Amino acid sequence: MSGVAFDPAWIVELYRRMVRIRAFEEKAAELYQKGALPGFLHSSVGQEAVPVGVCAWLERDDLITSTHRGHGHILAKGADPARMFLELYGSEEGYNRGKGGSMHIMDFSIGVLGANGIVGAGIPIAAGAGISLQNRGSDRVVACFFGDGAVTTGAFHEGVNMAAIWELPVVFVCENNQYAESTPHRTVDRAPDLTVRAQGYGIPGELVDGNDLFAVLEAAQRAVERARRGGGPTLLECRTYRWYGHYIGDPAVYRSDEEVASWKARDPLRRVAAWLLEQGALDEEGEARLRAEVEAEIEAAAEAGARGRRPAPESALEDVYAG
Amino acid sequence: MSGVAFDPAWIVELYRRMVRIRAFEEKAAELYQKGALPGFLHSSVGQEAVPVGVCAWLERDDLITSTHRGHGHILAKGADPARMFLELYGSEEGYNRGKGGSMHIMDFSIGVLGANGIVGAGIPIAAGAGISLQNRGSDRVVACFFGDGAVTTGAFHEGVNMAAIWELPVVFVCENNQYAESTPHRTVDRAPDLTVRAQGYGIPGELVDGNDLFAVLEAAQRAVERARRGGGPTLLECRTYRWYGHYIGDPAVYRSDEEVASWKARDPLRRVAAWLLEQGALDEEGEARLRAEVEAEIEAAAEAGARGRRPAPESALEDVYAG
Amino acid sequence: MPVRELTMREALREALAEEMERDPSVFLLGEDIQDPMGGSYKVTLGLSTRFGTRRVRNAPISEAAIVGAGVGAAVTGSRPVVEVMYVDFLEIAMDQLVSQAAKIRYMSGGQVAVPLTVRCQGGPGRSAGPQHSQLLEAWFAHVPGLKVVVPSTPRDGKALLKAAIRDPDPVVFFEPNVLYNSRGPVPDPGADEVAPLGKADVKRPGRDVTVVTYGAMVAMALEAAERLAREDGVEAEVIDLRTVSPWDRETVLASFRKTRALVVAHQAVRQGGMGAEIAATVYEEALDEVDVEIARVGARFAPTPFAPELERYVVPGVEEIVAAARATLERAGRAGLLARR
Amino acid sequence: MPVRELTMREALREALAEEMERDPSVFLLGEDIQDPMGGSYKVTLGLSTRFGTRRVRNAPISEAAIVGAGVGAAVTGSRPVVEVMYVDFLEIAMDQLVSQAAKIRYMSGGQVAVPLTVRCQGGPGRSAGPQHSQLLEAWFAHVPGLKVVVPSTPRDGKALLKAAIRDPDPVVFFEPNVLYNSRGPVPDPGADEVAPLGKADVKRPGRDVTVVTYGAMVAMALEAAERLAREDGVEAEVIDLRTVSPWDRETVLASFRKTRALVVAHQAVRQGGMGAEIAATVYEEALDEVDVEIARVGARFAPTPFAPELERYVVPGVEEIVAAARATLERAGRAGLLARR
Ligand SMILES: Cc1ncc(C[n+]2csc(CCOP(=O)(O)OP(=O)(O)O)c2C)c(N)n1
Ligand SMILES: Cc1ncc(C[n+]2csc(CCOP(=O)(O)OP(=O)(O)O)c2C)c(N)n1
Ligand SMILES: [Mg+2]
Ligand SMILES: [Mg+2]
Repeated sequence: MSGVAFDPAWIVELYRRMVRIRAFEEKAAELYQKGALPGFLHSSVGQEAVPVGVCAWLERDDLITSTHRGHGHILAKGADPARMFLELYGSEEGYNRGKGGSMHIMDFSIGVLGANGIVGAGIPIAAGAGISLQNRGSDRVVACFFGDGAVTTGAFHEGVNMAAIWELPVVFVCENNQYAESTPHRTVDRAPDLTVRAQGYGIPGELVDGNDLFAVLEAAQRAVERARRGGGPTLLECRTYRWYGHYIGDPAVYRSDEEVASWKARDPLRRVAAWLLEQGALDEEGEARLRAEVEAEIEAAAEAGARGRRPAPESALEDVYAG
Repeated sequence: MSGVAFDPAWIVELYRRMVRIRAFEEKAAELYQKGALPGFLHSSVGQEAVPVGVCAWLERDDLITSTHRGHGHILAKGADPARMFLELYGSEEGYNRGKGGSMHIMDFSIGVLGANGIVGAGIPIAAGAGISLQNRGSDRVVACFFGDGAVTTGAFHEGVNMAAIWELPVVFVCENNQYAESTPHRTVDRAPDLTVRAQGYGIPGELVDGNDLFAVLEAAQRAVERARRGGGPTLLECRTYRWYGHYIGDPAVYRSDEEVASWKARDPLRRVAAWLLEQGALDEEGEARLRAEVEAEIEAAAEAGARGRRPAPESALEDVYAG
Repeated sequence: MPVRELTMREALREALAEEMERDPSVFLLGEDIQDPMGGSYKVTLGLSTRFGTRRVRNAPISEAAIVGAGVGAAVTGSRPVVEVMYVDFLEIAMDQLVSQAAKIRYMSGGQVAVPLTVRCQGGPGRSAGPQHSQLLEAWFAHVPGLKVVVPSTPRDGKALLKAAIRDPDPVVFFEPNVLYNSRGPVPDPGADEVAPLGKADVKRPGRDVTVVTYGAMVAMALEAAERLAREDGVEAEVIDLRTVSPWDRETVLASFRKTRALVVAHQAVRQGGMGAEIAATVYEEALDEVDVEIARVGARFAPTPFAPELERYVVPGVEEIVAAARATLERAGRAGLLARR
Repeated sequence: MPVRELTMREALREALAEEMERDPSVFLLGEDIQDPMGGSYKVTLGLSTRFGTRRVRNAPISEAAIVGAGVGAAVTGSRPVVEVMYVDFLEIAMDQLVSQAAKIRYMSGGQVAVPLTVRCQGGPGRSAGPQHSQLLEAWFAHVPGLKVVVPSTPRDGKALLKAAIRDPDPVVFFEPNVLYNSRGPVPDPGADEVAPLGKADVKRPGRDVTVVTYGAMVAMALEAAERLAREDGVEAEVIDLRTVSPWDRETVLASFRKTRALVVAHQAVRQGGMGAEIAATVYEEALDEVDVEIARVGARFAPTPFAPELERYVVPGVEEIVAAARATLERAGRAGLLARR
């Protein structure tokens, strides 16, 4: 674990974001298991260091694309947990007016181009956003999140290649949590890691410990800065793990308890907390207070979600066309 | 130029196949320019060493998939030029009963699974044929031909990856003739060559001089044998050049006369002929006789094509379903 | 013949197992279909353990290559049954399905058959949101060379899936997700029941109005028929198309000639849906003989939204079938029938 | 206003150039569209030289990413005009078109617009074979969120393409290949003519029978109308839909109420084609008022074969429109009209 060069006060803020994601996901899972939320729910508990470490370098008007497992990315980019809960409940006041749900949360006002229910689909979309930025001479960048499962899609290949040949300002962030649903990544991909694939596209690649916020911060900083100054895309593979099954309710019979335990032992939150304690940036009481604050915030957000106005049925016919 | 280990008599036979492809393509171009053939025509003149060098190692019951520029592959696999011309004319007696045309010639009796009008589409099809072979424990193999343009398709990525992870008996043969229509390959692919991509799939790759029959033979032998003995797929990149434009009639304004001339100077036929003369396997008279024989054969095939029975219009409704 | 009660899921699983047992060239290919997962919806549970991981292959997320490999295997002596996890994801494999599978036999001049089955589940009703709720059978009915099958009961599910696997042509086999847990009688394995493709099934006879539908909407049509009988004394005939393309014109027209009122119902989007084709055909065939009253029931013109009340507003159900049947009879001047209400 | 004679190709090129001039956020993306090639069919010739290679980008053969990049650019302030070389190749990009472009605005609850234009050419008539001749507009009409435009004249081509580019929604713009060299009057550039999307155009007025069509078949319908006038004294009204989805019911119904006989014609496959939707709608709307006679003209149920005589057998043309119009009038008991033959 590195990180000595980082300002501890800033790391406290990043830690808060990680705690916020964890708390959001745990609350959502609780509500879902109680039957309060319709549809599906994919939890990112265990993967918090990746979105927080990458989005740490993004401004409000930088952009991200996300996935079916998108709550972490979207919160890390600065979304309002209450409007997210409202959407999970299907409320008219949710981010998507109840039309999208968990898998499609979007907030264009802060550059969240969308969670996406189609594996890999965000990758060409991120490339296209990169074209917009490049054509208007902007120094904004796009962070494109996707799972290990997306790596075998045609969309990955076409999208990354397109970004590579035109040196588009995109940071491709693979969250390799080892599984696509039940399928272990090593059974569907013989490359030792994505840096080999990056070579195939003629772009830089890095293999990163995705459970180590500092490792993610360092690699993401290089990649974001490269994209910002016109140096083109980077492919980051962040190795991590999802603590829950594929969806909330998935018994995850395809993996062993030991495997899960070994990854829980490497809890990305605990690592950062330990560093902050070590640095004296937080004491135990301060850490507990931070957690309590965030939990209260999420509790309030969830309650706001539950109280949201239900959509009028006829509103289902709105927003099909803009003109 | 290597090739010393090859039996000159066999090379004479392979040379004959190269000459046959050249003669077929020249005759077809002539007829097309006269307006005798409907549809489009893509010529493989200049690329003859690749299909002949690869198919040299295939038996009748080995399989190939081909492309829009497929005459060479199909002839190299042993197809009947007369039935090919019949198809180019759209005759009922053509390989496809006049329903396919140049871009879709198939001959399942000799393992030609089809030319294909969709760039990249043959690649997953070849993988699937490989599954058939693997599942029935056959030692047959599939040679999958595609152009440099196919490398940027999602189908390439998905198909090669699938063959790689299951070690399917497929030899992937990229005929890199430098252009996809007007697009220079180097402008859409930053990889120095396909061996880098092969690494990404965890399979062997070789860069081959596609205008040198012996280089193709050597690389293809390794790849075909590997596939036959269960060693899985190989990715060959054969660098070559098409002498004509993308289609017959394309003025090919996107490339220089010098470039074309430099590649014509490396005529794959002339190289083999020189070797055969050097080895004493053919003298100049014998070479001229061989050419004359093949040209007469192709002339006869073209005439047969022109005389073919026209299809009955109602036959257009046959062959939609098998049952 | 002896029957048991099975769920749709179990019935489909039996069909796969029996066909794999019968014919060693049958194999399965799809995402997450191996044990212990046994498929996202558990249809293939146990099959990789029983038949091995070469005949039940866990694919990478590569829908184009999954269907494409199915095509390549089908033209080389295998009978692949490939699984695409959601109807929506077929969009990724459309080239392989439409420009390859559907056309290879034709393009080859009849040299080869393409005995490929593409299994696929989906549809609305579970708040799965716009990208996981589409029903796209109308697209495939517009493609010569494909067959399209949608079962509505466990018994049909088994017998139709067996037929699809044995069929020499590419069949897109749509499994309505909401039916996986539905139960019904299924003949014993020994019966080897195979349903003919292209034949509709009259799921309820009736004399007053014909309801043509398929898939998840068959149960709704039967419920609607019960209500019409109870509340209006109207006897609806419910026809389950089972094969959506080529569809069984004879059965539909015969029923219509009897009832002279028709409701075509599906949960797919109304505009451009199968209802348009069926309605247009019946008008064309029957208009000169009888007064024609037809109502089309289909989803309103919007993607399928997430919130349950929105989804229910867009996607039709029992209510809409009942209302359409009544409107049809009223327009036919047979409101008298309804007077019994 | 002053007009010149231009080909369809030139008219489309002018539309692109004028919109790029007008709005710096418009850019082009597609295979082989840069100079010196200027597009497989030369529509974009000169544009990369004039506007630079960032605004006219030569894409790799990556249809999914071409459309996907268009989606990403469209939701971030650009107005991309992407080109997919053949209608058939849209199959590769269906996820991006149908599950992304068409649904993002909706899924977002109206946060964003998707001003994407997907240009695409194709269709039958050139012995291009089964994989390069399809017409798939009916698929897209079944997808809420998309608009579908097909021009039939140079003037419409220019004015509709400009409208498509300015439209805030994703538009699939189908250019019939056989029309690229067709000539017609086009107003001078200064006119900045923009045709409204969703409005049909009566290309020939007539009182006896209505022919609804679009694209390459408009010229055939006009020729058919001439023949009907000459040989039968029948005056056909020819309606060019121009926008296939959402289509202009008002214009079609108004014409039908006048003529009371309708032919819906397209070269796409008849089963599941737009003709089914239009015919079913007209029956539904007009059946109670007047006797309805409708004939659907569309391709027979087979892929489009290569040999010219086979292709001509499968794909309808002038003959089939004339025959359908006559049959309609005969069935309508207005054979008297035809007696003048
Ligand atoms: C194109 C496509 N195929 C299949 C699915 C079904 N599916 C949803 S998530 C998922 C696994 C994705 O794995 P990965 O990309 O590693 O992301 P993770 O779930 O691990 O975060 C699959 C197969 C889908 N949504 N889209
Ligand atoms: C998916 C797809 N996109 C585009 C085309 C149009 N097209 C036909 S051939 C071709 C170029 C192919 O280049 P390459 O693969 O290098 O083969 P070559 O023509 O050089 O033999 C293109 C773009 C197509 N047929 N299929
Ligand atoms: Mg994963
Ligand atoms: Mg090439």
